[in-house]
Amino acid sequence: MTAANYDTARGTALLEMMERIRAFERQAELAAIRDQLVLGAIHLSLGQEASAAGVIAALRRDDLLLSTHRGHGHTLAKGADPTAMMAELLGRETGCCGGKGGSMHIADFDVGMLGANGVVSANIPIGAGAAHGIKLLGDDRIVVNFFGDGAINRGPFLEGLNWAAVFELPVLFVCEDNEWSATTRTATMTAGAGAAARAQSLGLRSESVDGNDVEAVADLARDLVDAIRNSRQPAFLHARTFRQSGHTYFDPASYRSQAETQARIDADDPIERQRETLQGAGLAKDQLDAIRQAAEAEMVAALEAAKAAAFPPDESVFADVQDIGSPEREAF
Amino acid sequence: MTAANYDTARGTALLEMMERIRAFERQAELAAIRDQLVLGAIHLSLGQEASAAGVIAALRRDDLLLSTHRGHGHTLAKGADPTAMMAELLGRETGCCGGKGGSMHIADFDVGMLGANGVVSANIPIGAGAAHGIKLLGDDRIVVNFFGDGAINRGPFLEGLNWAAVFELPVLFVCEDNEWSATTRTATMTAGAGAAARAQSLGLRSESVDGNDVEAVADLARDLVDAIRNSRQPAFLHARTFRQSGHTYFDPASYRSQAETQARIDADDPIERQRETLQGAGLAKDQLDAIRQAAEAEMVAALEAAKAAAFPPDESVFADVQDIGSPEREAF
Amino acid sequence: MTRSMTYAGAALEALREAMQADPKVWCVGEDLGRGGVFGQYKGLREEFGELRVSDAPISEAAIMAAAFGAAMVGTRPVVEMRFADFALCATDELINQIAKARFMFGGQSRAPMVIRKPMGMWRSSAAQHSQSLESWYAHIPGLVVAVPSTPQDNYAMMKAAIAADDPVVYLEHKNIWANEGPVDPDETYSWGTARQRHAGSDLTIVSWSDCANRAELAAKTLAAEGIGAEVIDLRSLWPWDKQAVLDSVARSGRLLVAHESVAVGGFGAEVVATVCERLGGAFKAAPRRLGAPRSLIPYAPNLEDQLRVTTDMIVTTARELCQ
Amino acid sequence: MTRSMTYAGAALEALREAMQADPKVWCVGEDLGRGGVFGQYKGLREEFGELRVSDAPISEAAIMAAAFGAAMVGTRPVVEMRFADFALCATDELINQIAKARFMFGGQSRAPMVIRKPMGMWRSSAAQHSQSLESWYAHIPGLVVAVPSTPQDNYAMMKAAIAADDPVVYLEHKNIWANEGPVDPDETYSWGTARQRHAGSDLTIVSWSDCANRAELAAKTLAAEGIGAEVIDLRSLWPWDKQAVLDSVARSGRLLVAHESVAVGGFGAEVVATVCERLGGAFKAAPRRLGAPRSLIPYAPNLEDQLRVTTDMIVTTARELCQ
Ligand SMILES: Cc1ncc(C[n+]2csc(CCOP(=O)(O)OP(=O)(O)O)c2C)c(N)n1
Ligand SMILES: Cc1ncc(C[n+]2csc(CCOP(=O)(O)OP(=O)(O)O)c2C)c(N)n1
Ligand SMILES: [Mg+2]
Ligand SMILES: [Mg+2]
Repeated sequence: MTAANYDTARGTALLEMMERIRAFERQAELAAIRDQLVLGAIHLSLGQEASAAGVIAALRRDDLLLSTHRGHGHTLAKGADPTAMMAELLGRETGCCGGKGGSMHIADFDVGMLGANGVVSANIPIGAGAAHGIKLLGDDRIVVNFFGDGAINRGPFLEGLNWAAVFELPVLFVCEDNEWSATTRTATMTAGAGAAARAQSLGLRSESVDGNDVEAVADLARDLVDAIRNSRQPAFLHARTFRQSGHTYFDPASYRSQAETQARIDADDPIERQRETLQGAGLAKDQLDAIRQAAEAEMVAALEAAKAAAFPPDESVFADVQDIGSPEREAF
Repeated sequence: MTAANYDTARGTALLEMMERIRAFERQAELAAIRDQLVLGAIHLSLGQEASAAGVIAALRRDDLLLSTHRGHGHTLAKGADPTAMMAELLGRETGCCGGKGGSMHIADFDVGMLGANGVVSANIPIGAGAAHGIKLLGDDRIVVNFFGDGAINRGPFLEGLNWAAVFELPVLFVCEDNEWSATTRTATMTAGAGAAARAQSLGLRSESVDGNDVEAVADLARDLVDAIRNSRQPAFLHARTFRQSGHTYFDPASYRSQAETQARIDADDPIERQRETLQGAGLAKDQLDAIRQAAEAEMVAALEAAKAAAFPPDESVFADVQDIGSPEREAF
Repeated sequence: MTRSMTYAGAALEALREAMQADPKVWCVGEDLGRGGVFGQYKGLREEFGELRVSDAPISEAAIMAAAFGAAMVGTRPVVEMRFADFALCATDELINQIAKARFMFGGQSRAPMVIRKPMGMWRSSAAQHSQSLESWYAHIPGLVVAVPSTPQDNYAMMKAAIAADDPVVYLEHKNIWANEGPVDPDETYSWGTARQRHAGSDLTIVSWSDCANRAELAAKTLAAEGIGAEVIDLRSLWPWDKQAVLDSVARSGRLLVAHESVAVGGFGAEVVATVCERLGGAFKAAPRRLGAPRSLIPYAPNLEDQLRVTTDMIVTTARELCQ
Repeated sequence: MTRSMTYAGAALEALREAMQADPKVWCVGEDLGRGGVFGQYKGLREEFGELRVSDAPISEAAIMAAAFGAAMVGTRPVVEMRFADFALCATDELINQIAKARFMFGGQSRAPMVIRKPMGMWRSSAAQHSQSLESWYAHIPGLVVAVPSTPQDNYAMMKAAIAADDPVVYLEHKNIWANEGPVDPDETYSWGTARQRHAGSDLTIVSWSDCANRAELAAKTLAAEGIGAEVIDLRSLWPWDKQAVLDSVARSGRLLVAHESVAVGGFGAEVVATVCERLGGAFKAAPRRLGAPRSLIPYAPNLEDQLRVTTDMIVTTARELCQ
């Protein structure tokens, strides 16, 4: 049952974004497994779409975003073109990084997406620094900085959060807690009361949310983003979710019970939950299915376009290294 | 006024140790300034003697200790020979590290002192690791791991404490909070409620103490050390104190008010406080002065002996680098 | 008795035997309890338990530092860094602490550690998962640097690394985990001794890690053309087998060094410089290095290929040298 | 107009002028508000305020990373690492992030940063406060490496580093902060150009950083003996002035490279290897390197001296080369 003043337009938009993220990743998975066209590792965020969609819905286009190795959803939600993203996964010239980065380094500076990162936790202080830059430049943008539950055990978590709090920087840290760090249950290697408690001890306003409830995420994110934009103080959001897939697309996750995983998926999938919410708000199943079909069609087309694109020119491997002392083929 | 069951012997021993530490550092300062015999930087712990004396009094000789750049006090309290320590400061062959380490790398493995460290925060996870080794070996020793208030802003603080808690290691972390990080007031660069709150968020039992009250430190340390020895779980102690001197012996501390510093020293010197406590417990001023004189005499002799010692043989620079591929003078 | 093993399997077997022989040997790293990312620890958890085959939080600095602390009190850790690139998160720990402790403390401590860092280009892993930084570690006093290229060496050198009282930076190449080869457990390894991978007297090719495998292939091609290449696989970069290289170049008069890492500032420079210092102008041709251009490792496979030192390149350069 | 400045003062002046000219330039590091540990930032807090002359927590990783983040959004940070040794606490940030971002992101980002790392032996600072690791950075694609040796160069190169859109690892030598010399603010500097510190045609001495000052002194002594040494101060190691070195050695036929850092795997190897590759056997004598033995930097002054490359050693080796 949904409240009388329920915002159907927003709810629909959130579902659309989640469907697009999932459809993108399903196509990426096909590109990898069926087509064998993705050589590097890709990390899917199946089941975690709500935090990407919900948090980023609260941002302006000129706000900034940093992400992790599991960053397709964030990138798409920030407004990146799925064809350029897919082309990047396939290492093509038309990829958003010209085929040089791949999934783990996906970035689209035009929409304020400053990069995924292959090193766990590394983007935490970099994102704080982007906010530091904004403070120096004196404008009113803010930064959102995503990372996983495993990332809170590396030093940059502490250094980055302390930095943001000390310098009073406009950044929202979002810990997407999917319970897993590769093949390890994060809880077994993490002491204390968890991410939010750590953030609080570092002086940040710190909130937790059911990260599979996209409406709840969106509400809280709106509140936090407004507070950050006005106060220019950092905040922290702990979003509890679940990694439905293996760590990488080629990880069968044989270290955990398939039955339990399936039960979790059946009971608590963010997309199914939002479909129910919208049905409760009066949308017809057909309407919801149409959203899914549109998303799928978009991403099938993205994959087709990416496949048709050329590989980057060989010489581009010598471009964009540096201005001074740029490498040449005979440089050795 | 002291309680009826006051342990005069312990109180006297604590004063003796503090006097020895102070006398050692006064001689070290003379060696540096008057004699110009200490070339490298030394960091004095004047005013911080109580945490060294109080905590380490709770240890067994076979327990282990790690320290910082400001580590003379800890080393002495653990039982190191002041002559060998002074010789190390003077870079002599008889120094406890053969003249290779100096003040910032002082160590005496025979008494379980596994080293000062020139890199802030670096010893925190190393100390956790020493406790990890003890756990693997299966004996009942514990580790005490000292660091400053500035060290809680580096990543190894988080990683080391989480490590100790996750692996349930017998280690006591002691943050000696002297309010300063070199020329910077630590509070200006540290967010949140402080060291103890951070430790708590990482799952450690965490206590605070007036670090200039040596009896209070000793009481709490005894309690913590007993708990650690029995439970094999880590704990954290935040000892509030004050750095009476400059950061290094050649730092005039012109960035802070000399008057305020002096007022703090006059009001709250751990040695003066303990002298008062002991007078309250019935010891005569003469007895207390005799303790001081004995300490001074010991350290004057230590400096004299160190001065008389030879510099290490030149060839020792090629010793103790490594077994495999040990360097030779012609190795280049 | 000689058995066939993979490169990964040989190191696993060496580690298993070392753990059976000495209860002080243990290993630690992320995901080790499930066998490690590349299966290099498979079965060890079951055999030795979770204390001796320890998982770790994603805390590279603490993994390195804690293992060091445990080494100082007398255990013998094998430290898994997962990708050599991530080991950069523990650089202070390795360089400022582990490599220096014994010396700084005047010989009071030892750091008997094996620090495993899977290195090199592998399957479009891009700039943060592909690096070869062996020259960095060779430059750091206190460290031993192992760069095995075959199952045999990954067995014998792993055993030697675990037995060593020094910290050994142990760089396995990710691209050859599955390479099979004979392993004779009784073949001994002694640090700083190279292996001749191919005999020949027209030119000396020095290499290590996976590139040594390509150098051997190149030598076979060259032999068919009548060019005799002596291929020297250094196996360890510190110490390294100067004498084998000097003797070979003294015979052949021609030197080619080939490695996957960036040529500028690579260890190939050390080899060429050392030989030139010792042999002066006694060359039949100017020495040559083959290494990666000073660019970053890209994702797209065709771009990645631009940075590779291939068997063909070794053959071509060798031919040029012998003209 | 030429003025006399210290090495530290010259960089301070360059930084001040750059901050005056461009509000996007700022600096960050521990204790900067009080002028920095070596006084290299004296007066800047008073002139530019605490936002642009920022203190920092003891968080080297975050200092590096946050400055990088701020650089990506268009500011131009000057990052102070205090001692080059502590910069090892920020290695992932420098090597895996800063050096690679522009390339990995297909040219979308820039990291216009100056990363100051005071290096070298100074006053018995022992193993953790004395290192010279310039060869590491020269090996890393994406980085520019500056090693100024004089007040003039510390002025002009600091200006050039701040103006650069690349990350510049800026290695100042702690031992020469107080060295005085003339600074002509109009003398331009262009990356990868060496400075001839002494003319001569009997032998080429290549050096950089403080060692170049010793090489110049050595050349004066040698000149008095009738040995003409051309001293080439590289000033930057990436890019480096190959042409100047090759031209000089082509004339002199003798090469000596001298640097303070460890010889094994030092950048001297790159210089010698490059020259040998290009010039083959065209030497009058085998080239030589002078660098530290592969040992750790000790505390005792007499031990520290064992590792130094002194003016005398340069003179002696040069004489041997010219015999
Ligand atoms: C510094 C570092 N250590 C290890 C890895 C290997 N690794 C990649 S993802 C991952 C798990 C990360 O867990 P979490 O932060 O929870 O993110 P998730 O994968 O669950 O999204 C690990 C260990 C890495 N990329 N970087
Ligand atoms: C990683 C690192 N950064 C910076 C320094 C320089 N440094 C030496 S001591 C010090 C202040 C440390 O403050 P704190 O931890 O509170 O210890 P205290 O000096 O007050 O005892 C600094 C910044 C260092 N040694 N290591
Ligand atoms: Mg996770
Ligand atoms: Mg302090």
